[in-house]
Amino acid sequence: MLQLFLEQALNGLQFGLMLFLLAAGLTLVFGIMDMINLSHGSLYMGGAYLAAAAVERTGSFALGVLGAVAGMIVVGALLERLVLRRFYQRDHLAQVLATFALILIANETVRIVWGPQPVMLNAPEALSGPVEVFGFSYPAYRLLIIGVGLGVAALLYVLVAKTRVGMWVRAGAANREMTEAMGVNVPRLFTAIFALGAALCAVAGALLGPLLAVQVGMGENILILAFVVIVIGGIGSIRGALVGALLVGGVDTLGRALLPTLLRSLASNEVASNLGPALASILIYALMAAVLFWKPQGLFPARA
Amino acid sequence: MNLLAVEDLAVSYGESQVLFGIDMTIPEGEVATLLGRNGMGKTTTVRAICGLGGVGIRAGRILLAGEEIGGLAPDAIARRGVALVPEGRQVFPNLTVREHLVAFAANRSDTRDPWTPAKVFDFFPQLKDRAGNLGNQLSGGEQQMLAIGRALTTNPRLLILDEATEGLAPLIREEIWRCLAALRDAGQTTLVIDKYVERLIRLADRHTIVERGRVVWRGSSAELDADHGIWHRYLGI
Amino acid sequence: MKRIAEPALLAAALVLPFVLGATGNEFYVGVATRILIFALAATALNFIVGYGGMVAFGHAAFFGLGAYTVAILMNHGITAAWLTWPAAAAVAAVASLGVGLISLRTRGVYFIMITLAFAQMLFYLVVSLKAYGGDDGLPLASRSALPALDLADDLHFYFAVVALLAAALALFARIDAARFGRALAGIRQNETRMEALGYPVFRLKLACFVIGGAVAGLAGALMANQTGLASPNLLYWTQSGMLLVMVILGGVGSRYGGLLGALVLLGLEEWLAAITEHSALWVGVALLLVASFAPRGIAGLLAGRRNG
Amino acid sequence: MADLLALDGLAKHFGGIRATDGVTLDVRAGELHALIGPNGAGKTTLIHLVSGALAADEGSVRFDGDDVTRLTMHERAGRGLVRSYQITSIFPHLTALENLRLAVQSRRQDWGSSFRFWQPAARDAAMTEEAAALLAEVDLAGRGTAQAADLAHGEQRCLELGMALATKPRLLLLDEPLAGMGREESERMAALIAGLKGRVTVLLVEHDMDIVFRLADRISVLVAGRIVATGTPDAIRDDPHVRRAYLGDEIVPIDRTLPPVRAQRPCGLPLHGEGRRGDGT
Repeated sequence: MLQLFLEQALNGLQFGLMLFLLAAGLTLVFGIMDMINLSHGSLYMGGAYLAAAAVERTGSFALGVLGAVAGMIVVGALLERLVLRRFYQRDHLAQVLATFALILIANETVRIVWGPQPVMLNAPEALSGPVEVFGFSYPAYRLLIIGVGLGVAALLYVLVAKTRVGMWVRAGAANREMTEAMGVNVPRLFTAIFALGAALCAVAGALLGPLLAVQVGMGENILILAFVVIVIGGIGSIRGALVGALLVGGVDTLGRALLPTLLRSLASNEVASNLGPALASILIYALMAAVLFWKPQGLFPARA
Repeated sequence: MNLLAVEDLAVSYGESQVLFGIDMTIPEGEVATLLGRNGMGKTTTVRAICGLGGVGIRAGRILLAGEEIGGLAPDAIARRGVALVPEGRQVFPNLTVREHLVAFAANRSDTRDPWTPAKVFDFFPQLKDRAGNLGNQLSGGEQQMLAIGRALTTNPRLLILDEATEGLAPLIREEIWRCLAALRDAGQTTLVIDKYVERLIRLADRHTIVERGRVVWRGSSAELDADHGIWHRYLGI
Repeated sequence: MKRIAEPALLAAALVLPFVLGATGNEFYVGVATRILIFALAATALNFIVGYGGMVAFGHAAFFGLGAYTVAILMNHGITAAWLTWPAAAAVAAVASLGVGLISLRTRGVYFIMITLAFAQMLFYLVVSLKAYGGDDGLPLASRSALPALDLADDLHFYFAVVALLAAALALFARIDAARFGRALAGIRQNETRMEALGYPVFRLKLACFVIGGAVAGLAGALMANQTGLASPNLLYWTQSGMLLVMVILGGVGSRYGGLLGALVLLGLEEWLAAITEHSALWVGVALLLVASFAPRGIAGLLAGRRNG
Repeated sequence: MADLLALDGLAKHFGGIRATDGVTLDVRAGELHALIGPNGAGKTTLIHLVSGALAADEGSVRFDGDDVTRLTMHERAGRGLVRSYQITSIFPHLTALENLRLAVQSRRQDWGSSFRFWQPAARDAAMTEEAAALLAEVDLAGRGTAQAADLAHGEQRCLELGMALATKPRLLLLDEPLAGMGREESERMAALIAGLKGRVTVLLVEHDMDIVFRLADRISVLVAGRIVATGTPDAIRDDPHVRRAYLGDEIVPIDRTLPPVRAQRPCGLPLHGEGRRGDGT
């Protein structure tokens, strides 16, 4: 039981960290530019497809990930400059319509380029086996994801908390006009943030590709989780995104693993196996509703 | 040499025109004021100079050291050496005091003895004690000191204060006046908006009174001090 | 202009199936029915978004609940439309009352997200109902039964849908002009002022939310009848997104916004699917263009042309 | 006269700032009571606390003998404690007449609730008549069909006052009704307010000292979140303590030739477009 718990806790950490990579970019774009970007999940899908293509071309997983990151930085910057920038000053409804349109365009573009079938993206050979941790064996590839996730989270923390650019980003989230009046080129900062967000999406897409299917529509499922994360954490707050992501990743993974077992001890086998997964899925939304009920601005509101 | 020259500036806010031909100059090293009742166009003039949003320049020019800055983006104007201490102070609630002073530090006037965060802390010792506090944890007076300090770290050629002492307790106000006098003595070119005319007369060299978007009077401190009819007519005092 | 337009529109809707029949396109009666059902759901959402000023992102939940109510009742042998359709609206109304009571404490983006959260919860709840089909959804044995009309006949069913849509449009127009609608208009423009005037803003908004939810439930009941299936996908968030997109596309707060949006979006999909394999791409491009250049949607474009 | 409104030790903090610092104040039934004080003294915060837009940290608000401290804004409004707004707060996309009709409609005790879904509101003849009468009363007769957004600033202020009156308030909180008005408009508005005297109790916040001293029955002076004096206009004018405190700037000699309080008026009148977000908070 303890081993199951530990293993699932690691899985939850791994999933939470990947959610954080998605949520970090989303929360910055949302918090600073006041922009609802439904097409953020498409960047994640794009990253996974680019990684698959690059791995196939180069034969190296690491090169594939780097290629995906480079590609999505370009895509993200172009998208911001050419399309999304027009919608910063518009209301949320126009943003919903425009970015929903981008989802349709992105999905269809991927379908045209790579076809409707899922593509293969395999974990690197060297990491395909399990390793011993805490006295039980755990897939090495998942450990890699945890490592990369922690590393990127740490880098982001340093970037946002310790550098001048990070201070500009936080200042811009709180008061855009005053930040501009202090001499910061906010439009350029926005493009950079958006490109950074796209890069993080690419990392998440490339790393999760071997675990989940690389297919059209993969972005929509995870996008909503990323939104849940940033709303729980407080829109615009990186720290909130990290806490929210770990909460959602942990609650979702542990809920899926443990709830059916727990229910089995309370009710019949059949009820437990029917209700368990649904309850686990509901858990994170209930968590979000509860957070919003007691803290309508999320756990770490960026704007005071 | 005029550091700032505003020439026949006409400005609209959305649909409605608010300024109708403002003329004003500030020579290098002097302190100037903008006076007038609330709503007469002072803040709009400041926003136009700083290039802030919502203000549309219909006619006229704004020159900084002879270079046209009217219509530039606010960050471009700021990088040319204009720093604003805005009405309401607008410190960043989520940045610490130290971060306020580090984030935007630059030497935009190429001075040999530039303002640094350390120098600002010497200037406002009160801020030093609160270096690790967030902007929204400060009192009103501390916020105003921070807003001034934040502007100083950019080593601006022109410092603009909108409602420099509004909403502050009398003792704190005095401290702000002392600090502005010290900056003047150090040669900082400054534009101040405030309602305490007596204090401004002692601080500044020249004054411009606006009413309904037009300049109705301009002159020296001595001239303003001598004619209280002007106060009554345009400032309601 | 308007006085002629509305009866003309209704007449066109009534004549349409005969034209389709005469030209050998009976298949499109089903397509038209589906579009009008979505138009009803989008009109209900428009009442909340456009009249009440609340951007709700979980409307598909009430739509889907309506469908499931009809399917589940039929599963237990209750087929009478005059029972099950109002029941669908009632179930959706109760659900939206619960969701609204909690969600209306939040504002703006947080309201968008919390309504989405509740919709997702209902989605997973429905998926977990293994007795009622779980992932696969619950098929209907037949269409609901009405004494006068034979709903199993596509033509009759089409007329029933047209009648209900017309009734809903008339109802919303009536509400808009009544005291309740005027109060909503005030809330939409200046909520704080309405509070200061002493209006029970929370309860007014809640009532608006519940009315919109109930009508969506009715639309769901029709949808289950149209497709013969209550599917969990009806409740999924992308479906909520589609409804919202229809409203924005058609014109937020415009009387025919929901109808126009459903007509154009689904019509475009249908038309493009016939001529290109990659219709979604062009639908996306079209939506992006509307978002960029028509801030008040198609209704805004039409009104603009008339005024200009 | 009985106190219609009684504030006792009312306090509100924002972070470290005590915007309202223990205000105790009585407004008698029927009087026009003015609240003055320098910018940032906490006048707007106090209005928010009385109207219920903000919750007080300490102290109580009693209205007509009942403790209303915990009531929401619309509950207080329902009892007749109604405010108008400093920054014009109307319904921009409704006509002037519709604005007033909506305000009239808010009186549940006279018309029943707004939960009526069928009968067109425009056919409620009595309601429309009353709205039209109000329109005339606030000098807007003939402007009824204009969109509120298209009215001139002074007209919008009149409409604002009309909407407050439409609720038949027992106590009307007027927050800077003359803000941003020219001389003539100010006089027109002052005449409207003077016309209210005796019909409705008014708590008036206003910067224009001329008009305050002309209109008010009593004046309270708020400085740094505290009431430093309450009295008749004459008493306030001659109170040296008030003069010193209100000026706040002890160093400035008060030797102007004009009457003292006016003489030191911190120049008033905010105008729309100048982006003020209320004073001091």
